[in-house]
Amino acid sequence: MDFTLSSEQKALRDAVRGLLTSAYDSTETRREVVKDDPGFSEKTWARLAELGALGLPFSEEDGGFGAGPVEVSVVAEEIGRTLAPEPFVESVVLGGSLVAALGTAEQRSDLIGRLAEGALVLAVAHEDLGKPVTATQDGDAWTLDGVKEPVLHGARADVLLVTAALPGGGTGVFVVEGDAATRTGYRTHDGLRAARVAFDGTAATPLGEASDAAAAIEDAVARAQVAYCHEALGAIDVALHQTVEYLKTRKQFGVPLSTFQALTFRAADMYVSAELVRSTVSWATLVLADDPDRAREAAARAKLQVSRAARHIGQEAIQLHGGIGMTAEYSVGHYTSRLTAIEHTLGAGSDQLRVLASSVGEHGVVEPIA
Amino acid sequence: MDFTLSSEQKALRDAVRGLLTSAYDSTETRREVVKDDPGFSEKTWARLAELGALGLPFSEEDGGFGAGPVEVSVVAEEIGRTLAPEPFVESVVLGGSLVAALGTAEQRSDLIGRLAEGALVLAVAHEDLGKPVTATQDGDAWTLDGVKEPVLHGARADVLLVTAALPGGGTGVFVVEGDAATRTGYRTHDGLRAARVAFDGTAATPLGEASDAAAAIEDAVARAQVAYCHEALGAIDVALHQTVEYLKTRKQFGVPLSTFQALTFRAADMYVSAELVRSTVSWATLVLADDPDRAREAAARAKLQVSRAARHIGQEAIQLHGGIGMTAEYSVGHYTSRLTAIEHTLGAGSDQLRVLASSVGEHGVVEPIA
Amino acid sequence: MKLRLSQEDADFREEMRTFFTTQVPQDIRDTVAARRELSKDQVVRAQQTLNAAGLAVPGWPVEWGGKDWTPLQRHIWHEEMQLACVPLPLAFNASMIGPVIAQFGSQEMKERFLPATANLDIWWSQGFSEPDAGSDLASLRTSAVRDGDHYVVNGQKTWTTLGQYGDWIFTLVRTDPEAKKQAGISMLLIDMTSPGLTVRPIELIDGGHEVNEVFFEDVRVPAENLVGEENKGWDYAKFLLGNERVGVAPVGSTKRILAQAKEHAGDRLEQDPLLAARVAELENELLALELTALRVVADSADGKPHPASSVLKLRGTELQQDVTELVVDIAGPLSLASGAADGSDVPDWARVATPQYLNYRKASIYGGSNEVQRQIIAKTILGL
Amino acid sequence: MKLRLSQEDADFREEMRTFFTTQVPQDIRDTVAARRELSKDQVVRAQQTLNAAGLAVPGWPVEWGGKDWTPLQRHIWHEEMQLACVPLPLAFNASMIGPVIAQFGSQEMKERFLPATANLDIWWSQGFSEPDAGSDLASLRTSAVRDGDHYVVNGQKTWTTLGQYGDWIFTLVRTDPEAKKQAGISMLLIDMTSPGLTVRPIELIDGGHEVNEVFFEDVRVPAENLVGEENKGWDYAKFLLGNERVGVAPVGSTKRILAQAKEHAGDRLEQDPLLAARVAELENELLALELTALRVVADSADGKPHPASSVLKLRGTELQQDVTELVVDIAGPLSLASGAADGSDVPDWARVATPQYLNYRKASIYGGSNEVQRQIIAKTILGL
Repeated sequence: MDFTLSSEQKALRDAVRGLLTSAYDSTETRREVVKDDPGFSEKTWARLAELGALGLPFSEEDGGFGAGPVEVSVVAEEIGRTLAPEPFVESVVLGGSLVAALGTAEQRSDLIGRLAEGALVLAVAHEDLGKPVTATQDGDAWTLDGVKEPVLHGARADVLLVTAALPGGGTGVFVVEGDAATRTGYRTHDGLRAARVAFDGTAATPLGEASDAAAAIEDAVARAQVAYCHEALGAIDVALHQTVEYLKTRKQFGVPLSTFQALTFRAADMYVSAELVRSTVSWATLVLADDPDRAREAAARAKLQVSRAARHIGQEAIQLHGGIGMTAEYSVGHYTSRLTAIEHTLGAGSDQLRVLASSVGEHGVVEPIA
Repeated sequence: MDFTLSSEQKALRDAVRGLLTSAYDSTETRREVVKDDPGFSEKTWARLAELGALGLPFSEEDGGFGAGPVEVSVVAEEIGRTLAPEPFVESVVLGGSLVAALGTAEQRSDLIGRLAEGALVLAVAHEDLGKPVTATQDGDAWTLDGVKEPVLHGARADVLLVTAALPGGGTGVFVVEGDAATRTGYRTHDGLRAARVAFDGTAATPLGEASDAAAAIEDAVARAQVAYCHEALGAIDVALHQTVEYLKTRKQFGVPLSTFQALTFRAADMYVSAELVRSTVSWATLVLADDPDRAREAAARAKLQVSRAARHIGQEAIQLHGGIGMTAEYSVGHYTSRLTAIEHTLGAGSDQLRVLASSVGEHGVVEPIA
Repeated sequence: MKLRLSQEDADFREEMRTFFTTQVPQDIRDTVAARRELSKDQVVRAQQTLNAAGLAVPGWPVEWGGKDWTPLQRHIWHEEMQLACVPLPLAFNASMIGPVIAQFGSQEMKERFLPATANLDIWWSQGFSEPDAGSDLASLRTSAVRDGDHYVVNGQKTWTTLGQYGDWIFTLVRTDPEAKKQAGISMLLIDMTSPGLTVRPIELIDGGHEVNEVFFEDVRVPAENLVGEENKGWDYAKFLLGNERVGVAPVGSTKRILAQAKEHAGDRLEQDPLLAARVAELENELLALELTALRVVADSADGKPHPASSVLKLRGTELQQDVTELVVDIAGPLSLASGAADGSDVPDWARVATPQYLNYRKASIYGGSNEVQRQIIAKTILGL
Repeated sequence: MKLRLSQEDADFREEMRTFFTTQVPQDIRDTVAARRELSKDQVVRAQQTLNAAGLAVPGWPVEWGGKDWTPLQRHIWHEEMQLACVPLPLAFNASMIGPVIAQFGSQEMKERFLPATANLDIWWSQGFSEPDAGSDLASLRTSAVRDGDHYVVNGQKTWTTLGQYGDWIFTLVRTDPEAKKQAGISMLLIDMTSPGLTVRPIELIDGGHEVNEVFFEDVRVPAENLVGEENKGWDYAKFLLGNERVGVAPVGSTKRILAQAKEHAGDRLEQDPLLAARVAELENELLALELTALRVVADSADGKPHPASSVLKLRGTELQQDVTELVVDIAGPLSLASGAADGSDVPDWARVATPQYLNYRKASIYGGSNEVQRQIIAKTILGL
């Protein structure tokens, strides 16, 4: 049992933090970057690649750096701390995991290689509005039909990985060149980007075999969920810290807000939430690394805990700031907005709870260590 | 729309309050009374009868006073304020309602007459442990077999009203002389009494016809639920008031507890809960009086709200008192104990929520006024 | 105690319901139903429709357009408007400055302002809050110095809601810098076209523009625009803020949004018992709030504020926030698509869900934060 | 970072598990499992079983029976005991006065008391709280006046848990009435059979007797029973209260009770999605707590308390209370039958449900209330 980062991992953290805090040195800087498409900074994306952050979780033979979930979590947390809008979890963790798990050697080498170099933005088109995209085979050629929405970073993506119903049943993953689909991009409330992506007899290549990939999709989703949880941890930490600082410095009725016990106790409760969620999320990362059979359970538990903590802390951070917390010029509301978005990406707390509740009779105590 | 008591109702309230606050003038007095069986004061029961309180909701031809749900609620609330252990809701509201709804003229006149005079304690044997009592007919004679538990005030009751499965299906209500059943009484955590009541070929008389009485039972249960809600309101009021007084007078660190904003804000939240639950419970009583078709819905809504408020206020009352609130010599813990008991009598909050949730799609907005 | 409405009140309710659902332009009601922002024109048209029928300012004195309604009738009027998706009369006009002018203004001031205020010919803004005086309103610093027939105003106001549409602004200003806090404050009415007055938008976290900063740089205000007496402004402000007992809690609109949420959820109400339970619990909490509002109006005939009225704002905004949060959860991943435009398959209600949720975090901050409400309950009602 | 236990720690866990589940008398473990009150004899037998195997006081110095375990091993020891329904060594002996004597007592005092304390041959009671000093411990008034070779003690202590079984009581007494608060306090060990010392039971709201008042009327205490130096008692008390970092949160027993609750619920877990969700949510919260405890033990190798340790007591008691409340709800109407005896059909777990629930309301009050914990977090960790 060990919850501390190695010195290499700390060095990675410091490097990413240095890069992102200089790229997003103020709320205004970030607002400028997300104002125009693609909603993030291509330069910062390239710098993350130079740092090696975009190839971290992939094997060296595929063009990656052979690191693991802990290193991914370190990057994701710094993304969360700065609200960096770059599509790290979407491209590297969700997209990259699918490629690594399903792709042919050639696809892996091509897509992961470009991803690691910063030459590729991948978007996974998975959400639909209840009507799955269908895949049709004609000889060796495949085409897709249907609509995916919202697809995060779908309009900017160079390559789309599309989940689609296979003719013989099951869900496959297909590679589509971004330009081949009809894409309408828009801004999400947290300043990022999503898109409606429509396929109309659109040419597609199976990622690996055109066979049911449900297990690999679930596994990649679990990895991305845990990475999002770390992104949330970073945002939670900053929202808590800013709130505490505000209570110390802001005066009302002639005294600092920290004089009011009803407020400081609420800050204490925020701290409790923050520490508890950090424990669960860190554990989930260790499970990804050491006990992959439990990855989906651990991701569900982490995401449920993040849901509770993110709402608690996000809402209280604004409330304890008062009016200033409502304004776009001040950062704390952006953290709340981003936390809300993370909650609703890849399954909300209530979705996790439903899954966990359905199996609650199948075990006695929950043991964190196998 | 009118939520105020008439002057007659106020006079009734004052009379009952006078009687009960002198009968239970201290925590110690109540502890003495509930120490020995039957767990309440026969003298106080007789005085409530003299006051007319035990015949309130019954028609004059049955020997009652022709009053309505509002008058019943006034008495129940005073019972709750003083934690008076007399079986008002059990005998008069639950038992009496069944007799009034189902009994033959003779049964009504006999049972309600004696009840109103204070000469009868009725207990309704309704809860079982999943195995219903069965009724068997032999000519005109009926016998019962099985066990009911816990039966509130079951050991003291002169007469038991027993719900039982009829041979042809459905649930009937039977009158059994208390002595005819095998009864083991015990104390409940709130100082009151319950019993295991066993029937073994025990002679019984149908209350009215021996036909399915499910609707009448549900209706009587709704009336008793709302009366319990008023009992809870009384207890909630006192628990809140005592807590506020304690915060004003108790000193810690050299200053009154009311100096600590974290505590006074929690008292404010208790007040909010108390006002809200009073609104719903008062409404439910008006529904019983004016819109009987909605009685079960209103009772469910009131009991759900009571469940939430009783837990909130009962738990906070102890917490804000600190150690003294945990002791049997001080009263606030008894209020919490009684509130816990009320919650689990005739269906808990979670049971009501399940019922309400299952019909949530059947209406648009909830309209309090028909 | 009785449950039912009197025949008179039941008829009144029917009359209101019919008027609101047939006489107020449909485009306006549709915009409210869609939880989209109303244009200035829509707000004005709605209020003028009400005012033409004598339904815009029922709380005012009868001679200035008010109605001699019972508190219950005013409650019914207010609820039915919300349920019918009719925008409430602009609070700054109808609930705030109007009653103050009617109570404390000179006859001249009344005649000059009240009819135009009722008809929304003048759009009023509120200039109370300042950057360094949040909940501690009395520490305001904007100054008004008498100079002949004028006051010269300097300072800054903030959180001025819809100030971008404002014609006039009612302000609290410090006229006696020597006096302690509350004592040196006056209420001034200021034409927002005056030289030296500028309005700067503040963008909120939902991306919308509804509040503003207002700057005063040597703004000259005719002395006749002083409300009542100099240095009595704090009394008028207290009157203004404590004036409304009816409609403190946004019950009707919250009920409506909750009912809409059930429609959005559709089959999931049956398939997902946790969702159904959450809705049922909210409905029950909202019922308790509505009944508390009814208790307050039913028992306030003697003119004294009912103590329970203090819970209405606190709990009302909490439930408003809970319901906006529920809608986001029902939207699920579609709640991300707030910026979706034509061509998107995401339904409109899901697009507005998160911006509305974020926007309504203000409800527990503005207009006396919920912390202030708890303080009032603890001090005033519980004596703590 | 790594998830798994080292082989050594895994072996250690197995060793503990085997010992606790095979060597501690079954009647004792059954009583704990049934959530019934342990007799004095059972508590003593359990601790003596542990002590005979060197497992009663692992946190003490090795020369007095302690073990040179890592924090993680102590955590495992503590958790496995709870999961196996083994009563923890009496806290007053093992966690409180023992470590204080080992740290601050004279060699003579150590020899006299420590072996008997480890083996529960002496049952210690705690005499800190007083009626007029709740959370404000330092305002205590019980006095000890030096008279030759003795102190003469007068005053009253309260909330003395299990004082009815006590052989000796460790007390905080005021030895310098002139000094300000903390400065004039000493720690005295007092034989509870001393003339002038009386113990009066306090009944709690669950009907049980576990706390007491202790009165001192001219009780003569040999001066050699002073711990350390006169007027340094506050330092020793702080050491005593801050000593325990492992086992602050009752994770293991709460996990066990939650698992039992699921057995009680049986089929209803499948039939009632709201119940299942509540259990799942509690399991997740409890997992977070346990993992936080693990983080604290894993990161506390350098001897400094981990900041997150402050959340353990606060959240630990909240969850303990939540789980006892859950059991009452599962019992439903059967939870009323707390006084049922032989012949009742109500299962034993349902009979104890409400008394346990009521009893555990104390968890957030005793031993530093949760309000004190929040204050510590706000001040010490957040700097507010």
